[in-house]
Amino acid sequence: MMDLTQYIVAAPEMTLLGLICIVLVADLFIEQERRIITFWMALASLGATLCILLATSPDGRTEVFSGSYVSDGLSQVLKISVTGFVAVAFMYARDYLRANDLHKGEFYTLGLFGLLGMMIMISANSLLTMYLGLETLALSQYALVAFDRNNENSAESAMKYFVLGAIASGALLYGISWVYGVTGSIQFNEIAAALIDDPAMNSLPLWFGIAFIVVGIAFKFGAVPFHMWLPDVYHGARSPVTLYVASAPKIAAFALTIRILVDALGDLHDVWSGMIMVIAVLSLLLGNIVAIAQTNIKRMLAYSTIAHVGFILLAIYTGTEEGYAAGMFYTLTYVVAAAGAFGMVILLSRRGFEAESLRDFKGLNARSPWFALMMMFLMMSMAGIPPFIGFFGKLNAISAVLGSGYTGLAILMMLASVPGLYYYLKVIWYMYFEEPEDLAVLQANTDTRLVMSLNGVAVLALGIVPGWLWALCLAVLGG
Amino acid sequence: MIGLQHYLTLSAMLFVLSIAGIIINRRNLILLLMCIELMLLAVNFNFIAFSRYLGDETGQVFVFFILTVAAAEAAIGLAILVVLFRTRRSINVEELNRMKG
Amino acid sequence: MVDNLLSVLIWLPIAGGVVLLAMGDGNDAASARANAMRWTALAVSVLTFVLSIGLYTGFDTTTAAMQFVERAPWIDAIDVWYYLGVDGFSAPLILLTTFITPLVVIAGWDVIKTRPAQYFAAFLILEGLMNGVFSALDGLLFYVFWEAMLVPMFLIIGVWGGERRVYATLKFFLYTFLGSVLMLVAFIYLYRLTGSFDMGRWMEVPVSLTAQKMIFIAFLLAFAIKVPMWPVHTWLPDAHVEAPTGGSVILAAILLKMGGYGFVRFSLPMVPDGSRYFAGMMIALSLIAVVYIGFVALMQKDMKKLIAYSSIAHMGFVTLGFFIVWHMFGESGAVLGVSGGMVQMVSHGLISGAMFLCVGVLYDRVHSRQISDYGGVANTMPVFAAFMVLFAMANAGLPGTSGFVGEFMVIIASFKANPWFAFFAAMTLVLGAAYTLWMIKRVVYGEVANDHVATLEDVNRREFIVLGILAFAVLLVGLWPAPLIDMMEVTIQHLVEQAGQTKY
Amino acid sequence: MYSYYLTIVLAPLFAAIVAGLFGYKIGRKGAHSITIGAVGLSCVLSFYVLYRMYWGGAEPENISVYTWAVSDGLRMEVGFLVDRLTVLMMAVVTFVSFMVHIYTIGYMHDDPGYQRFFSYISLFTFSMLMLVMSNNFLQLFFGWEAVGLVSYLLIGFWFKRETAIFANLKAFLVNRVGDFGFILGIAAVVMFTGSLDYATVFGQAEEVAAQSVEVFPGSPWNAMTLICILLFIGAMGKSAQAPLHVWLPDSMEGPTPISALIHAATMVTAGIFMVARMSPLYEFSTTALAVVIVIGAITAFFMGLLGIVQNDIKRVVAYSTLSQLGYMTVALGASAYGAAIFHLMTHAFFKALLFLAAGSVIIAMHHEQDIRKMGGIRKYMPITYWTSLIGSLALIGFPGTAGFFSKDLLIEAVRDSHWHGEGAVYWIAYLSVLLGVFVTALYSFRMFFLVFHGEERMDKETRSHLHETPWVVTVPLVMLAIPSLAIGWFTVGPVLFGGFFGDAIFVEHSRDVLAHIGEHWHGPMGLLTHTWQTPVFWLAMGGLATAVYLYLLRPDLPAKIKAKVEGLYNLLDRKYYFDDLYIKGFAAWGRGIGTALWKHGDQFLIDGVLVNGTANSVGKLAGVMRQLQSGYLYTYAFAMIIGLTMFLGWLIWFR
Repeated sequence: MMDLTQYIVAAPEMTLLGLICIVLVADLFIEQERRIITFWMALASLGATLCILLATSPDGRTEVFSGSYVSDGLSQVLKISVTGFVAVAFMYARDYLRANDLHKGEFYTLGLFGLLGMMIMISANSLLTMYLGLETLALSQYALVAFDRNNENSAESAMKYFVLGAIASGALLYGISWVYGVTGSIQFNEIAAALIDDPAMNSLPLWFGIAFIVVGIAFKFGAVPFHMWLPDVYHGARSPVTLYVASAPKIAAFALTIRILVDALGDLHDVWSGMIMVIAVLSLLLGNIVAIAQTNIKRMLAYSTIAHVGFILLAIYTGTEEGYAAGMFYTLTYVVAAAGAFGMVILLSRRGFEAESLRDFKGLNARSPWFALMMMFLMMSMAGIPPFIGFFGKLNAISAVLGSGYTGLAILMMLASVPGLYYYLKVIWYMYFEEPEDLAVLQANTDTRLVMSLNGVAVLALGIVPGWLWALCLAVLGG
Repeated sequence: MIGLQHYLTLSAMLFVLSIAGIIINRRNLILLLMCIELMLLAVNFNFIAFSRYLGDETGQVFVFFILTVAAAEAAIGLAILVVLFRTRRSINVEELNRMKG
Repeated sequence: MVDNLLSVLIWLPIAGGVVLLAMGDGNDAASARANAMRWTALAVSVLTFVLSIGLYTGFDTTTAAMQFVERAPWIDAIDVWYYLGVDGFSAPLILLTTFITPLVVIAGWDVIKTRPAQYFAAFLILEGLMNGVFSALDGLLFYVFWEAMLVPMFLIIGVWGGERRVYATLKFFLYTFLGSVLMLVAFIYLYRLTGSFDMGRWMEVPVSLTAQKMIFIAFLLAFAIKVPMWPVHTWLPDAHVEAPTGGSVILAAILLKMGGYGFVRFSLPMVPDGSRYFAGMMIALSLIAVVYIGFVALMQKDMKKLIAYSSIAHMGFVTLGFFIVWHMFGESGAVLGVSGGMVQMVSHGLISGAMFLCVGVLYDRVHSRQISDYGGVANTMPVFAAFMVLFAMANAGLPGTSGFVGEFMVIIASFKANPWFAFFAAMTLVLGAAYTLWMIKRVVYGEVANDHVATLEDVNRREFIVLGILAFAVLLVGLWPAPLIDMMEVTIQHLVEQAGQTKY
Repeated sequence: MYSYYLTIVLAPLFAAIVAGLFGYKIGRKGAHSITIGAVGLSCVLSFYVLYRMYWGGAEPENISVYTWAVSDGLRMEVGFLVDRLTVLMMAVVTFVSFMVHIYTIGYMHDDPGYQRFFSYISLFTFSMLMLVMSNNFLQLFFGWEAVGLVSYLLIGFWFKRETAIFANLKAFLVNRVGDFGFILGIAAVVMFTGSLDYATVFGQAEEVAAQSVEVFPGSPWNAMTLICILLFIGAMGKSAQAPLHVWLPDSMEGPTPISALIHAATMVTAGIFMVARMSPLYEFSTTALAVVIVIGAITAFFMGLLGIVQNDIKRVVAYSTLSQLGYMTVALGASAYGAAIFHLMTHAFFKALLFLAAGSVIIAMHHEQDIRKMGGIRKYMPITYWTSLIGSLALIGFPGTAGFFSKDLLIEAVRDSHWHGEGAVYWIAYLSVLLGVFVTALYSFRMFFLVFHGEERMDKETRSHLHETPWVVTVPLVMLAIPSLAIGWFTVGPVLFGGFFGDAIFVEHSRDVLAHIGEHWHGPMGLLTHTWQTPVFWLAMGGLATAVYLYLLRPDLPAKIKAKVEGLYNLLDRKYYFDDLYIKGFAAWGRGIGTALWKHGDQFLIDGVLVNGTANSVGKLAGVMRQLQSGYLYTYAFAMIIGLTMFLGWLIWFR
């Protein structure tokens, strides 16, 4: 049976793929000094994808391609977000890349391929689709991290990322093979159904597989102890790449978690939740504590990411719809702030100068009060100070955890954010309380500045009206 | 009679071997790439064994995809290796610690 | 009358602050632009104060119900409302806030040389947020204001503070944040219990005794750090010492009050049984604050530190007044204690603010806060000396000044609770006088100590206005506290009823 | 009458504000004119009120001025209770104050703080009037502390002098120790009666006396005893009773008019006034009265002894004041409130006189206060000499002077207060006041002779300028000398035995010693004629004779005696080591505790170990934990495998 309408469901991905090919080919014929055209084409591709995404908004849940592919509210929202964040990453990246002689078409095409992978992950309804999406994303990211071929750090971090990523995907695959072996299926809903039909399947071999799958998920998120790649990659990659890696893929990782752990293995919550809890708590503690000792802002933000992942995972740990929604809310809002923070690192850099030391933020208020203010918004949002959006992420996560009766965890989450606050405050301290060491004028273009400003204001504005986003998260995860 | 568990045991051994290789090897990066390939092969082994056992060809289809991806992965891995060697003049695992802490 | 008065009181200053920020930072304090900003800041803060008078004139002292209520949905999904209202607890504190802020603006007029626009903007935004804290009736809204307020204060201390400002301001932020995180957990717990962030519902909902104890501890940490109570007080002397004068004033006058306000708004009515369970401990801590801190204050070498410590001791009276309620439940005295605590809060706001301004006047001239760098200031600054002695006397709780009212009421009430409470509390009569007047002796009196003091100029008109207004307020409250007490009386009676009930 | 009362109180306040705030605008003349005018007005009106009350038969009035606050059913008001006790105090306070105001023009003539001084003393008059006219405890406490404040300001009036600012701090703090008890006493009153109003409280006195309170577990105290003792602690501070007397001698650092007004005539008698005012309470607690009488007796005798060894002219008078306050307190303890108040009044006149005379000498001596550097001043300053003589005679209770009547009857009342039993309390009290008479005569005339008689020990320069002081100084002396000499004659009968106080003072019938004495009262002349039969007279004469012998006839003897009894002399010279105990003891301990708590408690334990310690250990932990991130791929992979193993282990063992 060959129903053509099912292609409509995958139309955004297919369009994107087609456009990527066009960009890829076109880029070959664009001279270096007019490389900006590639940028605009990439942006246009994103725009087109977004349009089609909006045009093909699903009503409820649709499964296509023999159930390998799914489109629902969740996929719609997440896809729009990842598309948006990739666009933001591109916009931040452009001037930086041009200034550093790195402005090549590959950045955009790899980025777009990564996006394609993420979209596939988000819509995956079978382990195979999920794996393919994951690898599309991962391979693009490996290449992106190694993008600056002359940079030792980039190469080193790419290598680390690659090897560890490969181990993680190997572990994931190994787990998948066990799940397949036990349940006889690789489709999420079929797995879930099989588990209901035959409770005997719920036994050690399956759990064995789940443990390996959780390793894959934890790696993607960067949860302790599968986080080791994260600081080095954030540090070693060029800032636009870090921005890319730090933003949209987190959303894809969230989709990965929800699709596998909830859609397929939702009934086995008590099997995987323990593992999630352990890594979440470890992430929370280690991330927040080690971040304090960092002097490199990218590394610091990497550890802070680990800590935030702890929050997301704890929300998922609850196993309630509210918890999943809280995780989604947290992921989305965290990514907004993270994108902004790395955007600020990019903004402060200029030709031959990477503003990646915390010291480079000294006296920013004297150099540019507006951007100092924006950075403060972003830091406060990450620290979870109201009225910035990060606070509501924390609120919902803790509320979900508390709602499931884990009072101790809720307290731990809050207490862990106290040392967390310290390093965010350190940034503000450097910006506001210290005299500038570097008096160079910020070189960013107007549109980059605009994006930065929008990003900064967004964490405040979202914080003032967070209700709709929360309602949306609840709606798409409420089934 | 060789049954499912033998295949699974073999695949598990391969898997463990590959991981051990990654951890123990402190010299050459190429070896790491090979270990990764080995790991994927262990997975493939598992899939095929299960596929045969379940009488379901999905597993074998999966294996084809894994092989393809593995090829791409190897390509990228080697490319990164080349970049690394270009900048570092070394592919020694022990020297790969510029970034830490 | 202005409709939505509370909203105006919150958002007008914040809008003013945003406008100031948008006007940009001339960075040159002498420029006409900086001058325009100062006048804008003053205009906004004075306008806010003038509008806030409506809160007094329109206040109905015969009801404990919330007044000036505004209610609009904010976050439907978790039933959070933009819900404002005041009662006898919050209205005086809002008035205090709007009263102090213009003074702070005037006090910083030409003293602040770097980034005046940001300075004034920070204070205006802070004012709005503080008004928000006092008027919020929705738990989450309260928390938002409560935490958000830390940010401008953090910057005020950090940017315009003294030498160890970074240490002090980080300590301040982290410490208070540490306190409030558990409060958030408690809030969420109550939210899960009631399905709402409505503080009124929280007061009614039955909570098990164990949960009440835990919630009390969570609240305690938040409020005790803010008050601050012994032994979580050490952030305060540091913050005060390093903060610029205006920051110290706001910190002492209003921020500390939030802790006390939290006790009467949250702890007592929401977890009465938990509060009752821990009342003995709270009283002990309060008395330790009075006595221990009194001794510590005695030995301070830094004027601001001395006043900071005296603040802690004075706030001990506030918590003492609140937590003796259960010793007298059903008899008279309980209301008196709470009432005394509340008056003490307002009065301490005026007096400590004034004391910090006095130190600020000296600091602006000599750039030292050390007591040993002064001596015989009265010789060169007679008018200033008169003010300083007046405020010192108020600080020592002299009748006729506002400092006496609350102490008197609390001592009387606590004697009824247990004579020994009053015994230790009344030691402040001696200790308070000792540390305050010993400082006065060393700073104000005596021969001219050095060349700095010899060349001091007396207060200028700007300083005179600020100190004069505060002196007037201190004497007014001291000589006729009835309007203030009447405003709170019914609300306090209601609170005492709430605190006396059992709700598990 | 309401407006009269308000005027009496507010006129000095208004003058004080004007002179204080606008002193530089209105100038010296303006300042003293307005304050003297205001206090004069108060004085005239006070006498009018006194006249109406006593001769006009006006009823006592209890008026509320305004409600200070109401909370929890406790009305806190500001109001006046004007009865016969009050009017007497009002008259004394305003009269002495008025005299001192006039005197100040001369005394402070050259002082740059002229206007400030007038402002302060007017403010003092206001405060003192608030105190005595109060109809409730709150206002009483207000006045109580307000006079303390003005006293503080005035002792430290010459704020450049280290001794002065030390003395004023000391005075304030010691008073605060008293107030500590006082406010607890008020709190106790509220606890048992639920009111601050005198009338209500007194009305419930009987019920309160029936209650008890466990201050220490297991030992119930009578409520009234507790209240009275706590209130009396306040009185001990303000009226400088041992052991809270130490501030009064030091307060002599203030200008002399202040010593006269505040530290002799009025403020220090507030405690006496207060206890008399609270007589309806004290009468219900014999225990408290016993405490009162013992404290008073100790003060009366032992402080008098100190007067003998002092060389500062003002300090001698100050110790004499302490001693006389002790007398009054003893009278209170003997339930002879009338006698105490009567002595208070006569003492106000003659002690103010003595201080002002001393001040007059000091002016003439160019602010030299050491009596060893004086002598033979009589011929230079006749008016001062004669008025001083009158004052001294009144002080020792020379028959016929005001002091004679008050002191003689006071001692008689103590003698008759047999209800204290024949035990230790009675004998301590009675012997102290008796021996005190001798001591009083001795130190008074020791000073008198050293100053006005004998050889001239001052330097030439001073001697050449010695002359009588101007009229603004001498007129008040004369004005005060008249009542010191004469007021006893026509007031003793009515005040003590004529039921002058009416209902203002309550004495339980069986203890009413004055009534008992009054049964044998035959007018002042009768008392005078019988005086030869009393030990009081002979003791006073003995003291006077001793002084004549030692300081006029054999001026070489004192030094020899001093050498003989050096230990005793040192004890007296060091004032029984009270100052050492307080300064090297309590104050130093207080500072030590403060330092210890601050350095060890706050800085080390709380801040160092707990707060910064936690923060630092988190920081250190961060430094250690970051080492986990070694940078080596195999470590990273190993961590992942550990994680995986952890999962598997968890699954196998915990599932």
